[in-house]
Amino acid sequence: MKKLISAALVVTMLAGSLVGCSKSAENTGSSAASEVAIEATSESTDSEAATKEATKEAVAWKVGLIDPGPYNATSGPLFAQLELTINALNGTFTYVTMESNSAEATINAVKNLIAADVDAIILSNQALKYGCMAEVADLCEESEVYWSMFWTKIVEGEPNYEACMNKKYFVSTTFEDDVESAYFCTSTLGKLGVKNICEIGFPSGNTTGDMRDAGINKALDEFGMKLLAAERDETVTRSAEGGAIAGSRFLSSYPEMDGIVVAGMSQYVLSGLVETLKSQKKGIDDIQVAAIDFHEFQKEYLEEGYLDAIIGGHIEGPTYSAILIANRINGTSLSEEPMLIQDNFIKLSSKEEAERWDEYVAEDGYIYSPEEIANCLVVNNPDFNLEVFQKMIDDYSLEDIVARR
Amino acid sequence: MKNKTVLSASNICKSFGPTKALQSFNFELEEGEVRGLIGENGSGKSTFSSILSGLLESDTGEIYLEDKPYKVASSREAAAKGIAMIVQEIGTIDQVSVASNLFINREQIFTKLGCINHQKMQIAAKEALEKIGADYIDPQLRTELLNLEERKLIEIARAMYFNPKILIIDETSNALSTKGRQVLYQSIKSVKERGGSVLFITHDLEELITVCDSVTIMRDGKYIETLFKEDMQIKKLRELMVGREIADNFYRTDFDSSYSDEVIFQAKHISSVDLNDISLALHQGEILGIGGLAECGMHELGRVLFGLDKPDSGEVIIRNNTQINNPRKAIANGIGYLSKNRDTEAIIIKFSVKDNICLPTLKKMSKYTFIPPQREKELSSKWSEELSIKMRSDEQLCNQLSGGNKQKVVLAKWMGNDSKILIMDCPTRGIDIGVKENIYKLMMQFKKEGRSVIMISEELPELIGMSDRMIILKDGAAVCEINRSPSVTEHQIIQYMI
Amino acid sequence: MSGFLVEKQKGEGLVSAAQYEKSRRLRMLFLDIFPFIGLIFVLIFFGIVTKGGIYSWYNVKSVFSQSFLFIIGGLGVSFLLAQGSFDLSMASVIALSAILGARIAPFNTALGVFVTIGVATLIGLLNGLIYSEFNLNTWIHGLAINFMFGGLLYTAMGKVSNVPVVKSLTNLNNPINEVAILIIVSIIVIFVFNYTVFGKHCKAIGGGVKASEQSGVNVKRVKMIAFVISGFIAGIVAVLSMIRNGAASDGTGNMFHFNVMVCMVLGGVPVTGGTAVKLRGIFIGAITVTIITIGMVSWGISARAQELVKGILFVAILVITTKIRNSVDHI
Amino acid sequence: MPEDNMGQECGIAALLDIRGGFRMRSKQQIKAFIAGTLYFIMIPAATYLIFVCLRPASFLNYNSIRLIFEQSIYVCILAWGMIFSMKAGDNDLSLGAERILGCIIGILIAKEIKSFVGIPIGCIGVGIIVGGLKAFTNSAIKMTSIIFRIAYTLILSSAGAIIAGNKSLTLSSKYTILGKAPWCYVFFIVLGITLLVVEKYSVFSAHCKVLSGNEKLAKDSGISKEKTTAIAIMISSAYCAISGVIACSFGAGTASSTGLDSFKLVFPAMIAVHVGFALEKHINIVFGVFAGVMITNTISTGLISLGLASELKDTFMGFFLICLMITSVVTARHSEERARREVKAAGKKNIVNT
Repeated sequence: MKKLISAALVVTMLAGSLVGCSKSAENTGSSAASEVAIEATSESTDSEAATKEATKEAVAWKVGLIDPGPYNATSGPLFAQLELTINALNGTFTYVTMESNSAEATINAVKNLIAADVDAIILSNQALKYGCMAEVADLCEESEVYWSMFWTKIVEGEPNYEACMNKKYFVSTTFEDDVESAYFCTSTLGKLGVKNICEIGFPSGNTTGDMRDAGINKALDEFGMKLLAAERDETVTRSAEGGAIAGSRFLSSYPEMDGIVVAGMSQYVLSGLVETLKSQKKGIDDIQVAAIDFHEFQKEYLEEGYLDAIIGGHIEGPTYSAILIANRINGTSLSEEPMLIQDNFIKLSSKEEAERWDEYVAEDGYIYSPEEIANCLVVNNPDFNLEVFQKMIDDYSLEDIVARR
Repeated sequence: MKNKTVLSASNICKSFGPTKALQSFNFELEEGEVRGLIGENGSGKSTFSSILSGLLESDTGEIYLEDKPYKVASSREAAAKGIAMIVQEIGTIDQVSVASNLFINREQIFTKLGCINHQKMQIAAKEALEKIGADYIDPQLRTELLNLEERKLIEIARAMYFNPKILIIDETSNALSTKGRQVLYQSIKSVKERGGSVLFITHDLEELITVCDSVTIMRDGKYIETLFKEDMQIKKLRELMVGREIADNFYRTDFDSSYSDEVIFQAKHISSVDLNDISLALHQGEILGIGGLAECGMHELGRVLFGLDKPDSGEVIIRNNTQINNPRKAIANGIGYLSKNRDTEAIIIKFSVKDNICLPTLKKMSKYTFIPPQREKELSSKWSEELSIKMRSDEQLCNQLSGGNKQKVVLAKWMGNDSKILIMDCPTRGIDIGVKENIYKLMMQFKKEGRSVIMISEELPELIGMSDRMIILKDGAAVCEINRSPSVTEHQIIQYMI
Repeated sequence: MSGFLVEKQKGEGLVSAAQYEKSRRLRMLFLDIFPFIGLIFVLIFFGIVTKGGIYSWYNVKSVFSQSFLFIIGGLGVSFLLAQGSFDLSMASVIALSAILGARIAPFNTALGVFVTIGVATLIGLLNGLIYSEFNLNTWIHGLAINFMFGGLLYTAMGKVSNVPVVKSLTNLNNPINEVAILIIVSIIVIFVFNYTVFGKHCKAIGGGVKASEQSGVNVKRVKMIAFVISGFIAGIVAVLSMIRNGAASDGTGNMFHFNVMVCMVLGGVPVTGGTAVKLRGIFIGAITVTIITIGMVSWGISARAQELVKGILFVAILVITTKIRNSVDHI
Repeated sequence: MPEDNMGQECGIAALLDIRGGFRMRSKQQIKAFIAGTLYFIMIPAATYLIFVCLRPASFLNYNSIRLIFEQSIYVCILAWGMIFSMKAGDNDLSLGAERILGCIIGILIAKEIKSFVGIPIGCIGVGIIVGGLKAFTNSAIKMTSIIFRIAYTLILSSAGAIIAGNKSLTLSSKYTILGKAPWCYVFFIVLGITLLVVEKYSVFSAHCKVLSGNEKLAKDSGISKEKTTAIAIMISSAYCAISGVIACSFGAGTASSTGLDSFKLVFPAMIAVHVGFALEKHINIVFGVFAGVMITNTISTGLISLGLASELKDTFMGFFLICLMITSVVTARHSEERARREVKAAGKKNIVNT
């Protein structure tokens, strides 16, 4: 009997959720339609109304994106902001899924987007990760599609740099100072007197990962700490369950461990990790944790003391790229050269800061309002230029966000 | 005085394809009677018993159990109605305990709140085993720890536990040693004493006479005769068993069993699980018949001769002193083999006639590994015409052909490979009269062309009718060799077989 | 169209022999042509919904370039398909061999290529041994092997997330070469599959192991060679994907075995093997799948629904064809 | 349904019987029993010992054992569920995707109704529905080819991705009680005993054994394959659901999987079941499976602590599975041959005797 009831319940739930997401799929024209996204677009629609008469001549354009998968505290706000931005810039967007995590799949995704005749493509760091940047560059070049990347650093002298920088249709890539970010986390631990740390991080060799390791090592030397072990298996570090397993493996094989650095992918692993700490009655004062990339429950964790510092909020990059692309398409490009933009992290080390982040970003779902974005089109706002843009990038910080509201 | 009838079956018919296993078979069994059931291979004994125990379903006819119409779908139902059967092959499972083996699909008896009470079950098992006097077997043991005989005893116990009205024993005894047999006879007695009846199927006539009150003889799936205690003599039984009439005789008529003395194929001292120390020599242009009871090892011999099974000792040698130890070698040396399981082993049922015919010859017809399609076409059309195979086109799949045509395809495939020696295992099993005739004709033609045939057959008339020389096997050993002559009769041969 | 066939099956009991034969023929016919129908249907359907958007030279190219590898992979396993089995270990075989190859290529390109193909072939050989000696459940055994070598990938890569491929290889990356290779491989495979002893023996094994053994097929060897071939071609696929992606990583060939399987099913290749295995199925299947993907993207369907649609198509076709096949065979 | 909860008091009965039955057993069996227990204890212990020797500092403490055990729980439950269906010859690889789908829906429900109850509702609900679906299609299509399982996997995982949409699949600690210390143990013990009872005392499992032992015999004695396999599938789904509950509570969330990734979840369980089969002679499969899970988990933990790439555990598992399967095949062949010879031997014996 009980089963019957629960079964019935599930059926309804199932139907409900299906209907739910299909609906949202309709009204954003994409599957990537979280509650946040819905808000964002509803916002954006009236903002468009507001900006429309101002932007008579703003060209309509279409952006291709790769489906980020289920919501998480890092990609969720990022795509929410991005969708809003694109709408505000009088653009539309379409998503594809990658069949698998491979270069092949990335290239196919790009091809399919081009086939869906988009004017621009904004990629995350897939191209970098799977080492197919040159191919993507060629693809976009030959089919005359503008493209940008975020979370992707390309360094002069690398083959990737040559592959992209001399291309006409490569607009920009945005990246963060990852040495700094990792250094921030590790040194925080060091300041708290941690001696033996374990790391959850990217597989070695990944450019971002390497930079973060550099940052960690820097702090290690500085504070005389020791790195006991690192879990880099992506099948583990990409799920909450994995976080829990990694955590308990650390605990079981390194009783002396008193600090954990999550050098990325906190959005997946952190909750699992914290759960394990909780169930082991550890973590509040005997084990310190610092993490890169924001997490849904960072506020609670900071409050309860399981988490001591978290750095992330680097969700503005693609927005900048979108602005650059939009201006190019409108024939008022800010710079003919491809731009390498280093954007800012946001550091949270107290509950209060976390609350402000949640209040201003996670809940409202944007860091730049549609009006602000619309004003970044030269056609709308003739005195918008590279300097203004650069300033906008440099100013990005929690205070800045708060101040602009 | 006449006891009342327990079981009566009237004109039961059952046919598998063209072969009629039972034709309007009538049978009556009296209370407290131990009835033997004998007959040659394929005379329908097992078919009938399987129908009684619900493993098969009869095409027509009624069965009455104590004047109530009797129809069952599974051995479980049969048992519920009071008919239990002990079969030839092993009916136990290794991984579970003796007790659970005793009560397969009867666990419900011991369930309380849906849980089996193993104590109860084991006690019951103990009873069951004591009943047949095999209480030295511990019902808690895993069955794989027991030897074959003990497993058989478990089956007997299983059959006996529910005090069956009728107990059917199908050639069980030859898996039992004396001790086991005692148990078996004991349980037969106890059934009898309880007023139940027993149907006892065996080839061992002495045993039959000692055990049974009466015996029914079957032939070609027909009821022949029922003899009672006093006039049950081995000789008489044998006479009644044989002498099956043939619709119209289309065997070879000549009796010149002439063949060249050149030995082209021979087996030397072959011993294996089923064979012990068999030697035979096949001459050019000879039809060598091999006969015996179904399980006498002749089929296994056929497989060994073709190199499918490896003998434990001894060797098979073809003319030019090459040893045959795998089918490929055999084929390369011009040997062809018609398996008795045609559909699964002799032809590929989902292949077209053409593909089947060409399969063994592919290597020969390929030039530089390339197989010209027209060559395949030629070959298949040549031989399908030669043997007048009935088909729409040679692209037709074999699973749509009749048994006879399938057999023709098999023959075509070996002739296409122009085999010098054919090993035919039950060449006419499940084949309608017409095709049978052509097959016999073909065999003769084969002989005339100076090729040789080894014909393994369960049907005596066929053996007598076709072969130049017969070797009769019993329990895996060659018991006699008979040359072709008009005087040879089934009676002679059956002596050796049983 | 499938609907009406299912109807036909329901009616089986009543129809007379003649009708029956007719309906049987009809089903056989259907089994032969439904992949084409499917392809045409897909073409037309997406043509309509995208208002002719998918009919472009660019799409022709991208259909080719996306189905290219699957076709070659499919041809590689075709001999196993004929035997009614499949090679589920391809994905990590490709990845491993590609990585090793890419690491060696800088010293000597030829050697790199050789190693890539060599490693794959060796693993194929190992598969073959297991398959022919113990014939385990091919699927599980394939998966197990897949795991075995998948686990080695990170170790094989050392300290990088992807191994860049030397210029001398990536320079070969142009459609002409790919077309050339496709044609060569296809011709060879088609020839071997249809016109040689080996090919026929593979089908024979698919039809029945015992029967083929008694007809002089060296079952063990044929099974073995089939796996070696699939390994060899997996190696070729690895080289090709190195050439076109400019890098080898643990992601190389990820899900490859699965995509090939989808192509095979949508191309109407029977799971059971035998003569019913037609190579054209692999081509058509691969193309159909690609067109569906592209079509759905340019139609702007919710991205994740695409997977679901594929899955449902997969099951539906699988069930229908299997059922029809059984109904045809059991006569 | 065999796994009904009135198994409870039968469960106690079972334990009693194990002791009670033990007294009256023959020497042979006491030996067997001891051997079994040793197997059960020794095999995981041996594996553990290896790592103790390698890194005594980290492994020689009660805590690490407990942690390994807690990781093992949900894998073990999954494996337990698979026992019967694998006996009936159906390697259900789609269970991983099924579990993920269950977790996704469970988490969404939990967030909907703001209570951890949502998780079991979701998981079990999905388990029942999907299980029923599988059972139905199984009896409809009459072929349990793995390719169908693969198809299921694809559909289930993509359905999961769609339903998840862009919602977050992370659970806040409020909802993760069921993964925590008391509860997961309760689940473990209850399910363990239930399974023990089902395995030992249910008619269904008896039939299952007959089916796996000798299909013809099963058919002749009127055991319906469809029914049995259907029940087996339902059981595997139910257990899969529970393991889902624990897994997503344990990890405070789940991630939707693409394509065939979810096989990774089923694989350790499958290996465990194979271990169980291998040990079946000596010890009840329920314990055997648990031993298997412990082995795999000890090793993957050990690899980390040795500073080896933890992906190597896949290599190990794959290798392990193949070895297990090969050995089982070989032993099967041997016993077959032995049986054949026995038959004839018996036959020959009686010639001598008569």
